[in-house]
Amino acid sequence: MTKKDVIHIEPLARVEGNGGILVQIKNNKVKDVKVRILEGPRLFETLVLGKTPEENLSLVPRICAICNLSHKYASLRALEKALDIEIPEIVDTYRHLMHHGEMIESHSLHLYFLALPDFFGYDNAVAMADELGDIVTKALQLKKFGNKIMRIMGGRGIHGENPVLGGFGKLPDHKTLLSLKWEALELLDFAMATIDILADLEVPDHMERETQFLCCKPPYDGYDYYGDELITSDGEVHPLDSYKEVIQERTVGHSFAKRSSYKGKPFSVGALARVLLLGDRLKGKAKDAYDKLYNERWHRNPIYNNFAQAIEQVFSLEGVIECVDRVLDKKAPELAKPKRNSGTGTGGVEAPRGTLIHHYEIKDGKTTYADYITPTAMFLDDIEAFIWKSGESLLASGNTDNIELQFEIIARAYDPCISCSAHLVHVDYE
Amino acid sequence: MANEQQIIKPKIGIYGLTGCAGDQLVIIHTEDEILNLFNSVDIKSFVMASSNPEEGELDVAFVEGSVSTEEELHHLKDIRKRAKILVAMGNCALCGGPQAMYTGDGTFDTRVKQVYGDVDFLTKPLEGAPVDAYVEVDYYVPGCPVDAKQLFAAIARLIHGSSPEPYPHPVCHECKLNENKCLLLDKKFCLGPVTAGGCNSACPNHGLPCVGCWGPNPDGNFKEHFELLQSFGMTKEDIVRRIRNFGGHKILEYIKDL
Amino acid sequence: MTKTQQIENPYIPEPARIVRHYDLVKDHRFFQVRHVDMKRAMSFTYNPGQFIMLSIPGLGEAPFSISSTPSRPGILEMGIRKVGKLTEALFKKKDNDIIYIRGPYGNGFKIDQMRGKDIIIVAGGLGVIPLRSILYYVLDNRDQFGRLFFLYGAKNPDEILFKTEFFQLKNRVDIECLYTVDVDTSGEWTEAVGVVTRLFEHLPEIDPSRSAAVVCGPPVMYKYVIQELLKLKIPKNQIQMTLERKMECGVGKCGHCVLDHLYTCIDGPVFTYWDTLHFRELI
Amino acid sequence: MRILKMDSKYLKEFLESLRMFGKLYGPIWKRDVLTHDHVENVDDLVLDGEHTLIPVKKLFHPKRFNTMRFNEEGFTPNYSMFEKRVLIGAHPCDIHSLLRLDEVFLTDPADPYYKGLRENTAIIGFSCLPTENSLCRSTGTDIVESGFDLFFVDLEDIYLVWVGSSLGHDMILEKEEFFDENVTHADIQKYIQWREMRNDMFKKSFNFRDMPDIMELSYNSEIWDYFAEKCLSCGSCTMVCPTCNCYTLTDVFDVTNKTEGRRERVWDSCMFVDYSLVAGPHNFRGKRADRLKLWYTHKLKAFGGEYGRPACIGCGRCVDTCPVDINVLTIAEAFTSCEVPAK
Ligand SMILES: Cc1cc2nc3c(=O)[nH]c(=O)nc-3n(C[C@H](O)[C@H](O)[C@H](O)COP(=O)(O)OP(=O)(O)OC[C@H]3O[C@@H](n4cnc5c(N)ncnc54)[C@H](O)[C@@H]3O)c2cc1C
Ligand code: SF4
Ligand code: SF4
Ligand code: SF4
Repeated sequence: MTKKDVIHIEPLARVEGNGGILVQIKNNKVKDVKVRILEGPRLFETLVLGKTPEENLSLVPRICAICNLSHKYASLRALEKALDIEIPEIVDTYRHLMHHGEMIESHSLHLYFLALPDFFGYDNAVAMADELGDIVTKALQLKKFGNKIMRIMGGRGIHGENPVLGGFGKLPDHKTLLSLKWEALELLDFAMATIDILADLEVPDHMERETQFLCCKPPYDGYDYYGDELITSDGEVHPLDSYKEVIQERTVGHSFAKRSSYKGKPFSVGALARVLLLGDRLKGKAKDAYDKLYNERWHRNPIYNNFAQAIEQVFSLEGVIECVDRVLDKKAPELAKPKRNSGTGTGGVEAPRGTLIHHYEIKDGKTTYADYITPTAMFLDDIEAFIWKSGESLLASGNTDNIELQFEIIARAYDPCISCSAHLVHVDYE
Repeated sequence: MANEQQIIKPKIGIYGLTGCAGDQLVIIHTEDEILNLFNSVDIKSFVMASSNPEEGELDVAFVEGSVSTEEELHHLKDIRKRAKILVAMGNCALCGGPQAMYTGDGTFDTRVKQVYGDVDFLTKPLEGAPVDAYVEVDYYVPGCPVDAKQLFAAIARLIHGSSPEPYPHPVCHECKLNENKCLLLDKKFCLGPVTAGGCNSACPNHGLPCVGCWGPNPDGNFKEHFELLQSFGMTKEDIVRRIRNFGGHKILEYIKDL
Repeated sequence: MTKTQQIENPYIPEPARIVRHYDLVKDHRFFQVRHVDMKRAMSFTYNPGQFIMLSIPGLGEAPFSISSTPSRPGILEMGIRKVGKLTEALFKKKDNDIIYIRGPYGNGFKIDQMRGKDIIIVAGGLGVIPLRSILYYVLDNRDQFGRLFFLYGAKNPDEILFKTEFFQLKNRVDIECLYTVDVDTSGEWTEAVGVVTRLFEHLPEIDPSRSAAVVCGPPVMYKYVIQELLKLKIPKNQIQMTLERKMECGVGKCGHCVLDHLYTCIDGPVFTYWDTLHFRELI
Repeated sequence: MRILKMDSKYLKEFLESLRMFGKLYGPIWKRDVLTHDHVENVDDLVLDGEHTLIPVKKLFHPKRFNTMRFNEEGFTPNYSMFEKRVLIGAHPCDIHSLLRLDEVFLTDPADPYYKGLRENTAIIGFSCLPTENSLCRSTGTDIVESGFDLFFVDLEDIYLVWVGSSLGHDMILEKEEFFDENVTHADIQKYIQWREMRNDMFKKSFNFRDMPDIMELSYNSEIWDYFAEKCLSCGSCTMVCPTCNCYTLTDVFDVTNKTEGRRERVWDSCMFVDYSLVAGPHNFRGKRADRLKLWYTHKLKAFGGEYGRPACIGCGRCVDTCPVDINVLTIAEAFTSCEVPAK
């Protein structure tokens, strides 16, 4: 395969949702790259208008199944601010536990089942199971563990109603909590073994270019998945409330997802961004993992997002243990009550694939304005830029045999969540 | 075992239109069954889990998500043409999903315009509609997302060339089997009696009211249930608005005369 | 294991082989089956009017009337309409395939009461399947009964079940066969046209105290047929009918077939008209 | 029947000693709901007379279980649920309900699952005091004369203990030292007073005795339509009623190309639309009124062939449970007075 003018990868496989990549080439030069989001618009921000906060909370997880709890969490954080609900510390710990569950579930799904087959040359993880059965079986167990936490804390595997304003419907009993701790301890070995497997893998460099990163800045000096500030790789820290100035959005015709840039240029979010911006805050085994894997190419190469996910798996397994220790013999708290029924609030969490922001205006108990900014929308520009770069270097070196796969691997490394991005809209109010 | 090769595995396609991908994810997440599934059927297309789909004749196509663009409509029609049996799975495919909650209100075009301005899209956006608004559906597996046990029981029947079992009971059935005290007795807004069951009463199990995410229970006594909820101090509009959150196209027929 | 084997479990179906099958009419198929265990096949006895529970593993279980007569042992015959999951799966089976059965269940017709009497059999549509059992039973024990009248109505000539068989019966002198169709769609129908109650016009004079009637057909039919039988002054407890209800167990445990306080599966499916006067839900 | 006396202080130790006769079951709190379950600690037992939400039938007629597995070779029954059990804290109405279920499940041919669970379970009854909605005095099920191995009547400082079976006798023998054969006149007096006190505690009653006739006479009454319009068909009444026994069976294939799977049994309800649906489709009870009539016929008029007795044992659970107030009280009241309840 030498001269091809249009490279059309559709559907983009092993990602969540319906999308494709269109690359146009002229005279052996890349002319255009478009990540096409074909998933239809769902207009979620318009759907919640006039709804109560409780209804919002059951609707927003439906934006995306994989990170349904992150959506619920972001909304909870925004709504609890809007309604002035102060949650007790122990609820915060349970929320951490819940979020660790989602990270484990989502990262293990992406890393072992969606991305790893690329490194080993398979179509899917089940095909990979014949040769790498041990990894697949253990990976299934890890994913199952993440799901179990989501099921327990969320109320069911996907779209559970259990996390509510001010707390949870039901909290797990002592026995269940202990079992989570033991299982996390057991799986930690596998998560660390994964680090060693990755350390030996060769990562291609044809797409490497400088870019920018963004994530939530935790309110204390540890590593975490939320914050009321945004931190960027240029060293700036921005209040979360000003997210609209930080993340500039626009619509494009080739996708129902909106596009974002920071200071006029594409940027990346997700595990890679977090580890790059907050990695020096890691402790324990997660720090060992970081020390083993990190190198300075990470700043230029999105494939390392898979590696960053592997580090976060370790961090979250340790996080589960820590959370369980903190809540184990504590009494279940009362639901914290709203102190008002009108207000504005912005909630920021780190979904598995990156920064997720929910913003609400509530008037007399009903939603009058909502805005959701999802990670996939943020990094789409950067995916295009990396594919562009990759195309150029592959064409220049004549190394174009599996150029589609190379492009796909780049897109996949980001773990894009197309459902999330496609509902992402901006509502203009008069 | 000797005649293992003779087993003709059904050719299966698993497709996602617009939705949250939760139903496909239920398949991927069912760690205990997924290997069995890959062993007992010939998966021709499951883009979310595997590369290199082969889009040919299928014995069974599972379709998740609502039809929300012209392109998806073409895709769906193509799937229908190729598939002997088409199974709609999940609320978006059955009712239209949350994105169909304003069906019939005529607000879609304005909402799209409000949102995207005058952008010319690759494909025309359509207001989310259930799969059976456009093509014939052979079986329905309800849920938001589907219940793994129910889905795999249905898949197993289809593997054996027969039909899945319907579950025509309200959420309350499993709610009682799970020994929950009825939330209606505490005057809580539970949609259990008018909602299709099969979710193992996930919400009432946590002391939380059913939000109706599996869509309408066709045998539901909507009139009396609405009156009961009104007697708890809820307005009619409030009830209708809430039940429409997940009722999509299908709820309209049950509440039109109320 | 020995301990569990001692537990009597009436729900365990026994394997049986499909010996022969052919289509009666569209979507209605005739099946001959025999227990795989030959001893069991030969010792299996039942009364006309009883039914069996038929299982196909994975598809479930359902009741089907036995259409053969115990006077011809060793084989069970059924006439089955394709309506749903189980029956569809059954229609995919070939001769020699294994299905599972248990039974016989239900009370069956009260044959002792019928002996020595004239017998009027009234069948509508699918209802002829259980009545075929008593029909052949009477014919096989011809000396034990008086005159035999067989009244059978279907919607149209294409829906007459066992057509060849039943038309051959017309040649016999010891039975009076009266057949009718609601409408003659074929243009070649030589028998009566009209609903089954119209056939009563063709009955000769009978002595009601020495007559017994058995009825089976679609739910709507009973009311009208019974009116006719009552006109003939046949005693209410000499009118037997067999009913269909949903059943899951066949042995009075699952509750579905309950009628008032009776279970169709153990107290029925044969009830007398006198019974139905007590039990409001019966027809 | 032998009646013994036991000092209350021995209760805990005696109940502990029953573990040698099987795994202990009884009413305990779980997730804020009182339920019959395995008892790890006898202190958890709730023996004061409060009702469990789901009645004791669930221990003998499990809510959902696999009856058999099947494969190419046929069907193999599953009896893995059988274990030696001691059920502590059955109320008189619970015991009556089991006697009613026996009539259905143990009549030839016996249901092997129910039979196995029943035969392997010792019943240790406990007296109770009426709750808000107890109706067992109306149904004549407030006391019980058989159907238990031991029955404890709580007279505060002592228990009177009825020994109802040879197994019960064995249980006593194990801890003979706790029991006193010498029931005194004072004890009897105390018992009589307790009975009277208990009788006076019932707050509600209904005309149970006349209901069979009233039901028969009211078969075509338009009052049924009033209730039918209200009924949500949620099925809760049937799930919580201790004498409802209906179930459905479903075959579930394993996810494999082979013929393998299970036959699953789940409680069903005559309030559900598909209960009487047959092919056709013809529904013998498509109308809600017909479904309610069936249920109340069963509870207040007669059930189960020869037995012909009403099945209600007056536990009051339908009164506790129905969200729209359809229950034996409101039904009996409406049909006796020929008036529908005021809004
Ligand atoms: C005593 C007795 C004797 C019988 N004898 C015979 C006989 O000799 N021959 C014969 O053909 N049949 C007979 N039947 C009827 C036979 O049992 C049913 O046809 C059989 O159960 C159908 O099973 P199935 O699995 O194929 O159908 P199913 O898949 O179970 O489909 C039919 C069932 O599905 C449900 N159903 C049907 N339509 C709908 C709908 N529109 N919506 C929702 N649910 C629906 C109903 O519950 C119905 O029972 C008899 C029944 C009884 C009780
Ligand atoms: S809590 Fe809801 S689902 Fe449960 S029984 Fe009551 S109404 Fe039904
Ligand atoms: S009577 Fe009450 S509890 Fe029973 S089904 Fe009707 S509404 Fe539900
Ligand atoms: S009918 Fe009501 S009071 Fe009577 S046994 Fe059943 S639930 Fe208890």
